Amino acid sequence: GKKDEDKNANATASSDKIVIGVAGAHSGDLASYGLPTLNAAKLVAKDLNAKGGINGKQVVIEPMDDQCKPELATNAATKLVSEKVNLVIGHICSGATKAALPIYKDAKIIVISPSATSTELTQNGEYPNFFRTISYDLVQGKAGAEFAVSTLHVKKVAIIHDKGDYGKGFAESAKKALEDGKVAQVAMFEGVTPGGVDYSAVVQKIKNSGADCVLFGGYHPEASKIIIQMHQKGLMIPFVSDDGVKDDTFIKTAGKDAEGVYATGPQILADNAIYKKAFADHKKEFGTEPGAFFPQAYAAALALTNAVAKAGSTDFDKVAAALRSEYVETPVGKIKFDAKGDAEGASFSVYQVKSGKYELVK
Amino acid sequence: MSETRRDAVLSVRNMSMNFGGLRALSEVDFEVRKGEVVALIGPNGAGKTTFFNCITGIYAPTEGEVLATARDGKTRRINGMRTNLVCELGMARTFQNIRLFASMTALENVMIGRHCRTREGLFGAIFRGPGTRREEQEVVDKSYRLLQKVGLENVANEYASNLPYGAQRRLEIARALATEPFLLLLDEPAAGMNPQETLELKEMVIQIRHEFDVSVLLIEHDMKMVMSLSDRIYVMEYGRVIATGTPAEVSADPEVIRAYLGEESDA
Amino acid sequence: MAAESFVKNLKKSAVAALWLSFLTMPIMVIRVDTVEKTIAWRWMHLVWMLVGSFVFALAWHFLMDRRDRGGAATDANVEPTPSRFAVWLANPRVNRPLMALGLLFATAFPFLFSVYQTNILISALIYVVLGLGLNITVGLAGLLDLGYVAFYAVGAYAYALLNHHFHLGFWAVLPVGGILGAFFGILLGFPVLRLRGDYLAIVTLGFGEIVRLVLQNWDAFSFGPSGVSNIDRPGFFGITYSVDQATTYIYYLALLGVLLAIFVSGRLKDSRVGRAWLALREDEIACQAMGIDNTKAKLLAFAMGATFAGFMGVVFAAKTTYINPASFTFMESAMILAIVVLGGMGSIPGVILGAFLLMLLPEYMRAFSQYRMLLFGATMILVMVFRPQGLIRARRKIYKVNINTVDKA
Amino acid sequence: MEYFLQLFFSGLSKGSVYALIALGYTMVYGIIELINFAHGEIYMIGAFTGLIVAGLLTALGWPVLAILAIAIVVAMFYSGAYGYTVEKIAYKPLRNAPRLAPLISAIGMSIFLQNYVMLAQTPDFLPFPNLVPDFAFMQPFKSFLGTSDLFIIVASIVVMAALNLFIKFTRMGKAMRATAQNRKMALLVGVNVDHVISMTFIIGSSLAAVGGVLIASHMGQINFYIGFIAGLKAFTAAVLGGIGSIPGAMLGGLVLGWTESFATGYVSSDYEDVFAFLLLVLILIFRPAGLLGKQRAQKV
Amino acid sequence: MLELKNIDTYYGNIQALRDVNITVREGEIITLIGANGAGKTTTLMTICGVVPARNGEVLFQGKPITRLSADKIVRMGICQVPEGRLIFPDLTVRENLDMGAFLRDDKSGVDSDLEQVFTLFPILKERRRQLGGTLSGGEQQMLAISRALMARPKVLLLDEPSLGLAPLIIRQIFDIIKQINRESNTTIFLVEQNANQALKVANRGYVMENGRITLEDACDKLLANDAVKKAYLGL
Ligand SMILES: Nc1ncnc2c1ncn2[C@@H]1O[C@H](COP(=O)(O)OP(=O)(O)OP(=O)(O)O)[C@@H](O)[C@H]1O
Ligand SMILES: Nc1ncnc2c1ncn2[C@@H]1O[C@H](COP(=O)(O)OP(=O)(O)OP(=O)(O)O)[C@@H](O)[C@H]1O
Ligand SMILES: [Mg+2]
Ligand SMILES: [Mg+2]
Repeated sequence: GKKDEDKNANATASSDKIVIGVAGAHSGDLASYGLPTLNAAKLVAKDLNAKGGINGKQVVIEPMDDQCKPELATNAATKLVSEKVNLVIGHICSGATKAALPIYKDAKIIVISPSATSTELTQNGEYPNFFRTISYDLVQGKAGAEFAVSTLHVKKVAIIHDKGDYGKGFAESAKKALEDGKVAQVAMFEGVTPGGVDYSAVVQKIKNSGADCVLFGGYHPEASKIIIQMHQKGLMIPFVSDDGVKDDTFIKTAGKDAEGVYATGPQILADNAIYKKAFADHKKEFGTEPGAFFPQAYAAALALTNAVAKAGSTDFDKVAAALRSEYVETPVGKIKFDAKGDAEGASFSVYQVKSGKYELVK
Repeated sequence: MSETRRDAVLSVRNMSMNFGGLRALSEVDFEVRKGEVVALIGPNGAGKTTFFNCITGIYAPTEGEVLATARDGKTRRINGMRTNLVCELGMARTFQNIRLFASMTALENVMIGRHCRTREGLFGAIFRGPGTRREEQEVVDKSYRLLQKVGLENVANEYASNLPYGAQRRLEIARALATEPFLLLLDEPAAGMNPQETLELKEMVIQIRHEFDVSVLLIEHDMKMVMSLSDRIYVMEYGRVIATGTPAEVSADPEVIRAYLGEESDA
Repeated sequence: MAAESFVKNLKKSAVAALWLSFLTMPIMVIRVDTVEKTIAWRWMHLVWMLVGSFVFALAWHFLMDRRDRGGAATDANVEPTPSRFAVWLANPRVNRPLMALGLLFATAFPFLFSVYQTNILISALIYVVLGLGLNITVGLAGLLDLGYVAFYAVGAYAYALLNHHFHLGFWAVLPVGGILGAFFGILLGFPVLRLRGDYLAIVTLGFGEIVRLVLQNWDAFSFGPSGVSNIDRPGFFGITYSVDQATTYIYYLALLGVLLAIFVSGRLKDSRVGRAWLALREDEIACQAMGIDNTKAKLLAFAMGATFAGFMGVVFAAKTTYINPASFTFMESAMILAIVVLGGMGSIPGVILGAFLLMLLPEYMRAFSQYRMLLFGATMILVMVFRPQGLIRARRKIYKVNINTVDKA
Repeated sequence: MEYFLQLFFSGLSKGSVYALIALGYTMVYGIIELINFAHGEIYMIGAFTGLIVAGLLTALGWPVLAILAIAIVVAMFYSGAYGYTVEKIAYKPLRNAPRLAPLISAIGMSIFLQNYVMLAQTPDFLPFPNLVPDFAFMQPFKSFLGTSDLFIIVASIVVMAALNLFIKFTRMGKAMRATAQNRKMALLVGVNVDHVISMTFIIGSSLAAVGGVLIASHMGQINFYIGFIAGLKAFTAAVLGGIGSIPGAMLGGLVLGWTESFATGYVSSDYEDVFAFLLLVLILIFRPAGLLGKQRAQKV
Repeated sequence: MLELKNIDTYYGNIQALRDVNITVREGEIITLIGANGAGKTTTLMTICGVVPARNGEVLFQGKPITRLSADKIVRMGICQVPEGRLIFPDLTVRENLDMGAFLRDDKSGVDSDLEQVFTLFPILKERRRQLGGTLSGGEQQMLAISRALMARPKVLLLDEPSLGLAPLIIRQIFDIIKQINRESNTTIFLVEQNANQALKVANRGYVMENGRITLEDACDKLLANDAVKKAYLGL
């Protein structure tokens, strides 16, 4: 308690407001994954404020860019801490989250991420302040692999990833699951360079490997380029991917080639009223359709604000307890969080693109 | 002719240089003796500058042998030797198309010349002990003295590129002298100077030769300067030496008059 | 005269505004969705654009006139008349106390400001050292290095991995980082000895990318994209600190690093070695003909620059406690280069100022949230256009001649 | 063998993509010795302009090939105009400045343009309609080469040839070569240097737009960031081929494409870029001025 | 034809020309001599618009050209052989010469001029496929002069054309100067260190010192002037 600008910080965090920091990539190459979260938080806050806030307190959103870079993430985190934000939604990338978490932990701030999937973030138990509304690599990779083996009955799988922490995490756990299961064989395991202009070489290699299924870990831009080129080269084998691909943008960019693609992801029931509303609000407010991880981010914002409301304060222990005990309706289902911080209740399933929409398999 | 005299500081035997199909030098024999001023003249494109480049290691001659006798009295074969080692050995040159360090001051340009005669290394530079400081001061002082010698002391702190042409030429000479050469190679030092300045330059070269005890090898088109300054002259045409001798001998040589001087030599 | 030129500028600005609005019209106004087949027209943007670009153009022309009236101030070897302020500042009686004051302020900083401020200042200080290091390679020796961040990565991973596997402490690894940096500097130096200018630039860029890609793909060695976490913060004889204390501690470490870097690069700049680098930058052939060993000078320049980066990599890893390859992209190298050039190539105060500007500006522009990188890019352009020699241009040292010895001769 | 051929054609089409962007890059570099980092962004803007045109015309129900043609023309116009403006703002005031100053303003410009498009359009990926319909005669070769691949290859060859003729045989081309070598001299023989530089930027930038539209249509999506990596790759290709050399840019692009493709095919795509850069280093060690670049005439 | 009125030129804040007044009449050869750094090169650069004057005016055929860009001035018919053998180093000799004729459209005229230049300097013909940058110093100088001749200017500005040339060639150069002046009525502005020769071919001469014109007279008078003799002729 020495700093002279504490006065300012106190002003923002004065007792009639609840300040939620939203940290993630808001510029740079990964902005398209970070900005939807910011939008989700803004929409939730707007709704709440229109209803008079949480327990009479207005919700204020404090955006904080980290470009998904660890060092900027630590700066963003210290900035949020020094501004005395009450809670944080973010960060977007696992790497940035790993770098930032110790700072929040020290300051006793709850962090809830819509998209950081690194297994160790929750599973190694080091960060009691961390929660997430997305399932982690181990679960996702395993789910993808098991689906390919048991439902699609494939024998030889080509595992491709985008060399990023998210995609490679997925790919590695899928590989592990396949090798443990010993039913299907891993024909190849390779990373493609994200942002590349052409993936036909790797597609030819998949073709040459004789794989009867592709498991892809990564985001939709690469996925759609790969699937388009697979079809161009006449390679018509199942394509199973992750949450980063389960996004409407994927269906749009891949067009008719998206048909039949499988992706794991949280269960968003087609008639989920909350999601429909969020979707419509986004279109109204920002003029575009929401982007990647929007449902998870919306869920995170809802869960967080709900927990604050139930706890009646922003006190760390109370909010954490509320997050762990109180169920809340979100676009990803009715959830609460387990002891380690992962969402419970979000049903996790496999989807397939059918006539331009992701539809639940089975 | 190819027998090497004992006091030769530079002797070149049978040297040739090809650029692709072009034979810029062919079978050149050449000698500079201690304390001499030797001039190398010849029509444009005869290969004079190429000769300089071959003996200073900028090009490796295609054939032949270059022997240099440094101040230590040892004779070394230097063809193909790296340029900086040639300079360290004691052969310093100026360039026909001036090559100064443009955004360094005149003084610093000369100080660069002292580089191969000083030893201060990385750690010396960082810790700057008394030894280093002494050496640095010595470099500054010596360089300044050389600037005085060529009459540039009042522009010591000007950027080299802002000096007029003639001053740049003199600065190049000072820079070359700073390397303590036994042989000074001057490539058209008087180019861009008016007759008066050329005269002063000549005086300067004579003085330098005595004071620094150097031999001088000079390429120049100003016949007045060449004839009055040099002890011996080599004349080159199409890469071959076509005549050698004293100024009087050479200027009377009909070959030389035909190839280079022209009928009425009114220089 | 003034009024006349003002009217002229007004006209020019109007034209510029119309042109810029026309130019940006499609992207600013129209947004299409080819799948849903919808088209959004946002004509308001055009109005903003018109007004904004007019104001911008007016300011631009005004400043441009001022710049050009300063004579050929853009010319490399023409010293502009120093402003009265610069002269005042150059007086040792003024700048000595000022520097002391600055140092005092820097020392007291963590106690005056918040952890956040200290934290971003650490980043800035790290980049000051990186800038000073690259300044040796680029500013002094003229070797355009676009892969500088590789050496930074080498230092950072050296600490991260040695700490992870062998629990080696910060102080033990610090020299290792520097040495590894130098080693990699020489490793890069060798193949590029013959290359000039931009060919050198692309190879160094490639080198930087190779290092990053290897770190990203070689899981068994570097843990791939998931990086190394829980790196120890620096301790002090076994004492461990909380985040706040550690931040303060690292701050002083970084400050010390900066002072050291200033000292070393200042000394080098005006030394025999530094002059050789300058000569190398100006004219390689003449440099060699004056007895300087180009090979040695180049390798030394690469190695020196890289050493700084190696050291700072260790500090960086200790500061963030987590590193992954995403921190070592080409953009990072470009930023460090921008620090050097924007600050003023070869000028130590310039590089320091450049580092503060480029590192702190985006932080302080957080208030503009999404617009901050836009403004940041614009700032880079504007600074270069209006101060092409950098914020503080390098000055050559005026050597003092010892007249006595000279006269004696 | 078939696998080899498949990889060969993959490399060919990828290389042509690089070449198409590298051609403009190398032109601009050749003339003002500036690594124009904003070139990738000009390409991106070309792609966006193409998307907007395609969107408008699709709504009007035009046939695809007509849309393609018009999209390319409009994109060329706008990219050219952007190139022109960028030069006027960020590079022209720096003509006499130290060599690295325009490099930094180019980086600034690159950051600025990216964020400008991100804010004005969207940070997300946008679908780009496929403007190149599959030709029936390409059907048998489908597993080697798609129609849009063919389009890109043909476009890059045509552009290269045209550009080469332009530089070699027109007065403007002559003026460009002169300006590239020595600006002061060019002035003294009566070349309007400002005009020549503007023209170079306009031409180079419109070529980037051709690439932008074709490649975006090939990949089916764009966002504000596509220019960065493409620009970097194109720059690498241009240097590999010998910067300033038009056929060199083409060759450099192809070599780069093949290296990546074969590295992926026979080793691993994990390290494709590593191989590409290693090859670059190797080539430059043995040919310090690139594959087709001329070593500068250096006489002492 | 060409008139400099009260010209002041600066490099940054260094003043290189002070109140320079020079008049060149049509068909005349004038010469400007002066010591190193007097400002001769700067005068030529100011005329060509490469280093624009800060004050004063340059008139060409009565029209002010002070603020015109260099290429426009060249287009009007003023051509310079710059100091220091500026040529295009990576173009061949032939291409360099073609660049000299950049503004000309009469192909046959250009071809015949090319032949003429090759007869003047046969060595250039021999070397026509060699890159300009690899020529010897003197060859480059010949190339620079030839390049300017290829432009067929109305006014030819020569900055030390004899620099680095063999005595034989120097004599030839001065003959050429006289010849083109006579045959194509080209006005010539000659800057020379070789004052002796220059004053012999020129009609009138100017002497410049420290950026100022200090003397102006007919050449024979200057040749006889004691101060000139002492300072510039080395007699
Ligand atoms: N690097 C090179 N490549 C090709 N030809 C060259 C090269 N260097 C020199 N030459 C040629 O070799 C010949 C000799 O050139 P050199 O420079 O030695 O002449 P020089 O005698 O110094 O003439 P000058 O008096 O004009 O300076 C010239 O015809 C020149 O064109
Ligand atoms: N680019 C420049 N920047 C600064 N000062 C310059 C520049 N060029 C020339 N000068 C200065 O301007 C003055 C006149 O130079 P100029 O080159 O016109 O002389 P000159 O008469 O042609 O000399 P020379 O006979 O050596 O060619 C000199 O004092 C010179 O130092
Ligand atoms: Mg020569
Ligand atoms: Mg001159």
